[in-house]
Amino acid sequence: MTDACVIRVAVQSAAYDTAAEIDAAKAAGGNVGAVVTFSGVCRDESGRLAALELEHYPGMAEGEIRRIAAQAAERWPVTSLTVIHRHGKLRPGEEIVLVVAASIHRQAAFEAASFLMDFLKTSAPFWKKEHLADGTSGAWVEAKDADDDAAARW
Amino acid sequence: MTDACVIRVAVQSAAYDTAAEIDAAKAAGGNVGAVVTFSGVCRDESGRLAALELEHYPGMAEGEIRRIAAQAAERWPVTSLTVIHRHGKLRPGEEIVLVVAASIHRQAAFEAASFLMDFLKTSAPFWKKEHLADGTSGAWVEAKDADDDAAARW
Amino acid sequence: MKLIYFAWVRERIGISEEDVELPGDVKTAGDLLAWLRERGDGYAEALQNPKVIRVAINQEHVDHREPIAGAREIALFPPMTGG
Amino acid sequence: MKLIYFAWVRERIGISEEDVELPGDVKTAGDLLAWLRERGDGYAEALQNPKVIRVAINQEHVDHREPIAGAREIALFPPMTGG
Repeated sequence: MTDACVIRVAVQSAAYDTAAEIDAAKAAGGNVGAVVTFSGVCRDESGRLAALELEHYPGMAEGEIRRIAAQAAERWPVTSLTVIHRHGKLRPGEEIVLVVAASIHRQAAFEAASFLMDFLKTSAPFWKKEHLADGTSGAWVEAKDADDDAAARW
Repeated sequence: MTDACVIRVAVQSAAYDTAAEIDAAKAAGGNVGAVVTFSGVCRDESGRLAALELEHYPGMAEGEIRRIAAQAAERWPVTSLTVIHRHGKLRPGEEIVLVVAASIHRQAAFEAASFLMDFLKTSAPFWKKEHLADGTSGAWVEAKDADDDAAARW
Repeated sequence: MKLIYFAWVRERIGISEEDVELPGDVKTAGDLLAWLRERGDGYAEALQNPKVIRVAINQEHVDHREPIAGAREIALFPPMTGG
Repeated sequence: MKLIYFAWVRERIGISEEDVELPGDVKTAGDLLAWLRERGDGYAEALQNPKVIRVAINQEHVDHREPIAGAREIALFPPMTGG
């Protein structure tokens, strides 16, 4: 099923246009009946955070996301998969990552998007550092066991 | 968890603005970290269809969707749920339904959105009639056993 | 009592709604379907297979065994295909 | 051989990348971590718990037992927290 799936991956500091990405997924062809999007949003942790700073491994980040997307395209009959992951300093409310999965059927779109997010969390080379609301530099966010568990269920 | 969840339901013929609905979900508050959207798109069935005509039961359609959304808000820690379902004649590529689920965690947002779609399919009073590309009026779309199975898994 | 029909139930019966006076022995939604089937060919065609007819009383889904006494509006329609 | 560090591994070592000449007995990614730990306090602090250090050779995740011969670049970093 990989042949028929259009995969688009971008790692960038700029914001993206979710509506334009949904339109592109519909226009990519393949008799699209369902489009699922996931947007990851920077939280303020009840006012504790001023920003998150996203560090990434250029080259490997794109390559690893593309590898995960190709796996999803093998497992589900998706017509297109889009992943845009931002880096740099992001303030609460700003979006960190967008996944768009399009398919003829809703279940495939939901599962492919959920799969992509679980593996982005555990294998795409990005790291988050906290900047605190009091102006100091906080800790690096620790990886969660729950994320490993989520990836393991696939 | 229902208290904290903002539920918005609309049944309308007009198109909607997905990006604006995502922004509203983020602005509805509650420390949003994840927004999942589902867009149902009118397919052309390999060129066979000119349009789908959506009939609905006014009043009950809104009430039933609101009831399903309230159930989802009981089961998952979602901060907001939005469902917009269109009626009338929709051409291939046009969107039929939008679900937006926002939560602090991605899994809750994915599951609430998927649950909502499964129950919209099987219990919201809407019916689709096909209009064929050759200008004739086609059949009413038949309900799928697969949709009942999907709803039963919850 | 107000009856409302949707989709191919509406098309086969030929009207979208009507007011009816029900005899006293029509007590449940299932009784209503059986009674309507005797009203004419369109009704008989629309309701020939009661298993696929869904019933809503006052805009809530109900079982065919549900009593209809006091209902404000009863809707009959095929399985739903929205979403 | 080019070594690249990220996140708190980079901060503790104090540089983001360097070129090193490895002795012949450093054959695996695990050997590399042990060798680096001897290079100074920053390295020792960054790599004190090898279990949490992830290794990529030529931009692909590898096990600590992976041979490093012929690698173009080796990256060391903490567990990822993107998405």
